[in-house]
Amino acid sequence: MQEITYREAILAALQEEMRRDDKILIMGEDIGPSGGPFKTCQGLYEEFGAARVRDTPIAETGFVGAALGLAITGYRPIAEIMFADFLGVCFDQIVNSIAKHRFMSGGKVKAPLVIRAIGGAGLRFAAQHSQTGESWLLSVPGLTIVCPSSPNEAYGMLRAAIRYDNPVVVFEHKALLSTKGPVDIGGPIPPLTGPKMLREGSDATIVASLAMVGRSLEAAELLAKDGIEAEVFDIRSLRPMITGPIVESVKKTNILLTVEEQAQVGGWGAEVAAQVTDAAFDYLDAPPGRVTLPDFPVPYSPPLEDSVIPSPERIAAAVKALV
Amino acid sequence: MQEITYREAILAALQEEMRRDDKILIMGEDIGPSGGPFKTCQGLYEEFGAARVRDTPIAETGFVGAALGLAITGYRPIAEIMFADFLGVCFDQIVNSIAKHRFMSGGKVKAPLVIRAIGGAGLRFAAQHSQTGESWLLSVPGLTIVCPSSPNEAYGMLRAAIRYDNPVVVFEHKALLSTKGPVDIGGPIPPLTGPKMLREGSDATIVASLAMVGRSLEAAELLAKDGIEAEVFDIRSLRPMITGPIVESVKKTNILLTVEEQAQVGGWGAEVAAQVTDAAFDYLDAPPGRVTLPDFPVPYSPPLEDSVIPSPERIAAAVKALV
Amino acid sequence: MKAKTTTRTAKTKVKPLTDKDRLALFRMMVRIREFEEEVQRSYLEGLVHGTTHLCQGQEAVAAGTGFVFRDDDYVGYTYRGHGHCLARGMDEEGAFAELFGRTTGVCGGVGGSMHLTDIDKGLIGAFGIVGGGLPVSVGAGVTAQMNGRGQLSATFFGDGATNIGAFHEAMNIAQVWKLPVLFICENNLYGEFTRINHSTPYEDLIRRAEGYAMNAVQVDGNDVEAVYAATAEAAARARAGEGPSFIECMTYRHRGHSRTDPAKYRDPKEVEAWLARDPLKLYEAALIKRKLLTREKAEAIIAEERARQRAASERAAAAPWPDTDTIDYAALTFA
Amino acid sequence: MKAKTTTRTAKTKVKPLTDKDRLALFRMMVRIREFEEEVQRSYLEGLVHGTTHLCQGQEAVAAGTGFVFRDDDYVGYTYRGHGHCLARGMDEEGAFAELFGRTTGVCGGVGGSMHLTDIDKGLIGAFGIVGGGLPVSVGAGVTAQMNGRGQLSATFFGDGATNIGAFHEAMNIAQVWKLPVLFICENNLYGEFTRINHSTPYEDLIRRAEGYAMNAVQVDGNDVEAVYAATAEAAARARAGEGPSFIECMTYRHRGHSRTDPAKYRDPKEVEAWLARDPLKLYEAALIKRKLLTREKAEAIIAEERARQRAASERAAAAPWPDTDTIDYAALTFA
Ligand SMILES: Cc1ncc(C[n+]2csc(CCOP(=O)(O)OP(=O)(O)O)c2C)c(N)n1
Ligand SMILES: Cc1ncc(C[n+]2csc(CCOP(=O)(O)OP(=O)(O)O)c2C)c(N)n1
Ligand SMILES: [Mg+2]
Ligand SMILES: [Mg+2]
Repeated sequence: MQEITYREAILAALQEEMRRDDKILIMGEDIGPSGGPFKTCQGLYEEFGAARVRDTPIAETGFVGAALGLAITGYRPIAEIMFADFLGVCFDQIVNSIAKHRFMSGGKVKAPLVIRAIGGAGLRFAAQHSQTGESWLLSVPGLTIVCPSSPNEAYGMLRAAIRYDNPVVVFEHKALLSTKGPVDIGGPIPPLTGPKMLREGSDATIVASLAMVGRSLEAAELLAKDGIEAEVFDIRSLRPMITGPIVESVKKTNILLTVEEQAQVGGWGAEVAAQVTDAAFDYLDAPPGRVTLPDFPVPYSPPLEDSVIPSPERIAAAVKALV
Repeated sequence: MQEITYREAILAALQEEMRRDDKILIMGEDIGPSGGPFKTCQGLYEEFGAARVRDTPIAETGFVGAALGLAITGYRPIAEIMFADFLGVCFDQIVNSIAKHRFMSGGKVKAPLVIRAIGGAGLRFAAQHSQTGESWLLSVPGLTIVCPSSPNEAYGMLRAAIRYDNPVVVFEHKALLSTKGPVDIGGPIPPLTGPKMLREGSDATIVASLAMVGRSLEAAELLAKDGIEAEVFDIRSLRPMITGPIVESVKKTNILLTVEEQAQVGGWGAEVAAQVTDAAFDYLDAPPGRVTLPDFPVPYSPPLEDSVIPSPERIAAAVKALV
Repeated sequence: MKAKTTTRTAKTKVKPLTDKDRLALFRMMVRIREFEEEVQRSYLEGLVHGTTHLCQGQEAVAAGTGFVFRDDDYVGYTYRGHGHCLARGMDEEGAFAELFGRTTGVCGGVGGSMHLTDIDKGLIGAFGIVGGGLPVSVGAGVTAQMNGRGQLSATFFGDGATNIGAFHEAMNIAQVWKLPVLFICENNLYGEFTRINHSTPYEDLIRRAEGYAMNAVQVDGNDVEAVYAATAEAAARARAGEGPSFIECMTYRHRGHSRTDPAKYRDPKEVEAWLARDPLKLYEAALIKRKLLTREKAEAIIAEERARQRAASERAAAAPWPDTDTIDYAALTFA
Repeated sequence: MKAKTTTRTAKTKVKPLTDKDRLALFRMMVRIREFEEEVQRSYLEGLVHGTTHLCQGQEAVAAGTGFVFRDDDYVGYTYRGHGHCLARGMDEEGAFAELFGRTTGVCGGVGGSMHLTDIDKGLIGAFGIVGGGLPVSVGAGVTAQMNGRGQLSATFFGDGATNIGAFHEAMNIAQVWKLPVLFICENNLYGEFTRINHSTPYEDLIRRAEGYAMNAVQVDGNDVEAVYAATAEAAARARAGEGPSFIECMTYRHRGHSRTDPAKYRDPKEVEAWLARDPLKLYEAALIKRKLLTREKAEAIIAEERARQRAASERAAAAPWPDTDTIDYAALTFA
């Protein structure tokens, strides 16, 4: 295990996979000689050349659509979306072409491609550059959607996504880029999807994604001081939405709280809550709780932004209100 | 009350409002002399002229974005999206500009505009022309989203939407266009948002949108034959998601089923289920049920398409499984 | 018509057509015409569901371009793509069966008329969202470029599609990356019910290419040999690494936009003028003049193709519906 | 530099600049420069949060175009829009306070540096999504056209923005509808860290306009009077109902793309050449030559503006933070 940053973990996965398979290429804005605006592609251009590391014009529809064309003709493209917020400009290609092309072809076309989108709030980037993007694609059949919460997940999931034979959207989080953690470089490919328990506990189950995972773990520590032991899950994948282990946990803890960095309506927390309610109805001591962003865009001013992003304290308080 | 079709109801609302306020204009593809591909604009061009009834190039980003520009400078534009599926190509303008512009301006800009999008399955239009579109925008703060299920709702909601001072997305359903129903032409403007009870019952609460409302009412009739009286709600608006009356109903019936023409993950049913579970936890006799489309795109072949769209029988069976 | 061009001559010479080629081109046009007529008949009989977009009048584009493509080229198209599929050898029974929604359809009945795809024949997809296919074809063009075997990627679209953002981004990327992509615009003067002059600043879309400094040519899209020659020239450039081309084919659809459209918005004089320039009739006359064909021989070919399409359609109509109980949706959705 | 143009002369004569005008133009450029320098200083002090995009080196575009607009014109811009806002009279204290995230900001601190908006001054919005503002400005152009009072709608964007779909759709619609829209492209040769030659088939973006048959002109964007003249001409056309124009201003940003970018990807010779053509120095020299200014007078103006920005920034920094308990988010979101 090496201690590296989330940013380095992404880069390591890209590097390793591109070395392994020369059908893999990456496209995005400023990812060539500049190494990417968030430096997640540093050195790729030098190592793999201009044909496999393609600086694109500002044309997300163009290069995301091109990823599909490459994928169905034998390559394994990766498209980097600089800010997840920009998924809006190529939304059609994702939901109407990429997600459906295999299905519409009667299962004859194969589309192994990865879209990496770097999102999230907390860095004062204001309303158009602070969304995680998770909810936008949540409802789209045909997509696999994953969201790494740590360097090790960023590394493992990206490798798994690149090897998967279907379109995967990887939501990364810019507030995590500089966080460090142990990464199993060269280790086995982890499962692409499904939740992972990060902390055991018997009193409440907390399920979170991306930057909310760390905050939930912090919340669990706060709760532990008050004698409440929370079990914390990283949801990891939003599509497919796999809740089996969470259901088992709730059968033990009888309390569920979801934490996401998005508005409540349309978020994945409702789906987890509904699935758990369905599968563990008789075990729930309280209705599932949800901690989310409020129902307006992310404000710029630091005190405002800080107050809308779920804090460990708010998460802990939400658990306390349930137990 | 006049018996007219859903299509005529849309047209009547457009006509009436455009006569009332000359700041209202409409833009869309083939809506001019041709009257619109679904004939929802028949005669508008002749009555209001080319300046207020604008045939656009095939450029949804262009004209939907233009709607925002018109709205913040004093007009009240309506944009027609021919198939709701095409919302993908103008998604950015809706989620990043239209939904946020007032907020980002510190509340100083006003954006009274309406986007009408005609969606839905059942007419063998296959995977790229059969989506209702409801889920795509569900998570976007700043939007008001309504979905009329009958001619009267189409008429009333559209009038209310046009008079509202904020962006409204109206999801219409193409399978409803030729359905007839009583419409209160010239009647009072109904509330834009909030659910409406369409059938009283004491044994189960069914909540549906768009074409699923009629099917749920049919299901209720089937259930009545077996002695089960279902209360049926038209959800009407997805944003804001107002569940108060549904909660009251569930307190009486103790059973909730949502019915929507979309995939389960990311659908509004989860939100209704979560809100009702939260507010009526102790009243639920069973976990909320959800009837949805399966988790793949809409297939073309008639038997396949028919089998994926929730039928009255399937809805009734789902209720029976809960009571 | 006189063709406009901004083509710089490619280094590679274009293979001249032989007599056999000419007869093959004629037959292909007839095949497409008869296929579409059979679709129309089937639609009226209730065999085709929903909607369908026919290409009668535009056959010279599909046939003339299709004759240029190699087996390993990639071809993308739209909902109005039946002709492009046939020109590339899509099995007609499979195509009809798809339109009829049967298991034997090229997409198992799951795709439908708007989504005929046959990746094994390089038919990478039919896109129903206007402009949606262009970026995908750009991607196939990157594949062609990376493979380094002289492949190309061709993408068909209409005049109306040149107004949408995806067109712009695709053209620009292809030019900047010097991709072997042929952008083949079928300018039939209408996008649905709206004439081009209401949606575009001019009617000669070759001018669009100027904005990308792209090699471009405008041809009479009803003259199959002109289409062939322009495409062959552009293809030679592409295969030689000289980059993309924009090929504007001036043509006209004989029928409405889709099956529910009587096309009353068109000036009868315009319709008449274009019907008089029916690409099949034009080519028949040209081949008769060349003594490659007689009226009788032409009729015989038409009869053969009609019978062929009829037979294919009948076989397709006899095929089973997909079984809702046994169909494996998971395998359709994920590899 | 020699300007390229495809402009047909407008019927309306352009008002020649008076000496007073010239001094006002000079002062506005200085104001924008000093504002941006103060932003930079504040950023380093931690007063500006997140990121910010400065326009030093591009002041002649904002000042020269801004001088043409009427009070009732509509102006749209991007995250690099501070200059356009100042040129239109946005209150500097309000602008700083917005960048600092304070209640007294023009958007109450809710919008931030990338979203300075002041609808009362016709500043319809700063758009952070590249190309996103163009369709909105097209809509304001429809308003201008419908109002029939000779208003226009101007929209600013960079060279990189001409590669995205929204640009294409906006240009096309504006031309087809003959809208009074000025598309003002600030070609500073870079989109973020990527030079124009990697993203566009050529460097003279005036060629883009050819694809829309749009009136177009390319000017030296560092020559404020040239910018003024080209804009005034295009504005006269627009106000007279002669349709939109594309104005390409060749310019250069002195600093990196945003506050975290040291801009090492640029050739030092290129940077040097452009720094030598600093629009403020060029105009100062021109006005000294015209005897409208002396070095001392210029220094005095600079000192005045520096003090003015400094004072505004200090007042802004003293303003309160928004109160998370009392802020009315509902009213911010919905009218
Ligand atoms: C993004 C989008 N907008 C609108 C439509 C509806 N539509 C389908 S075909 C068509 C006209 C296209 O015209 P053109 O590109 O000229 O092709 P043609 O049909 O003439 O072959 C339109 C507007 C669509 N499919 N996609
Ligand atoms: C759709 C979209 N893609 C990418 C970005 C990230 N981005 C912000 S500014 C920029 C460069 C824009 O360059 P240009 O249009 O030349 O404007 P300049 O910054 O030079 O003023 C990019 C790529 C974005 N904001 N929006
Ligand atoms: Mg056409
Ligand atoms: Mg630039």
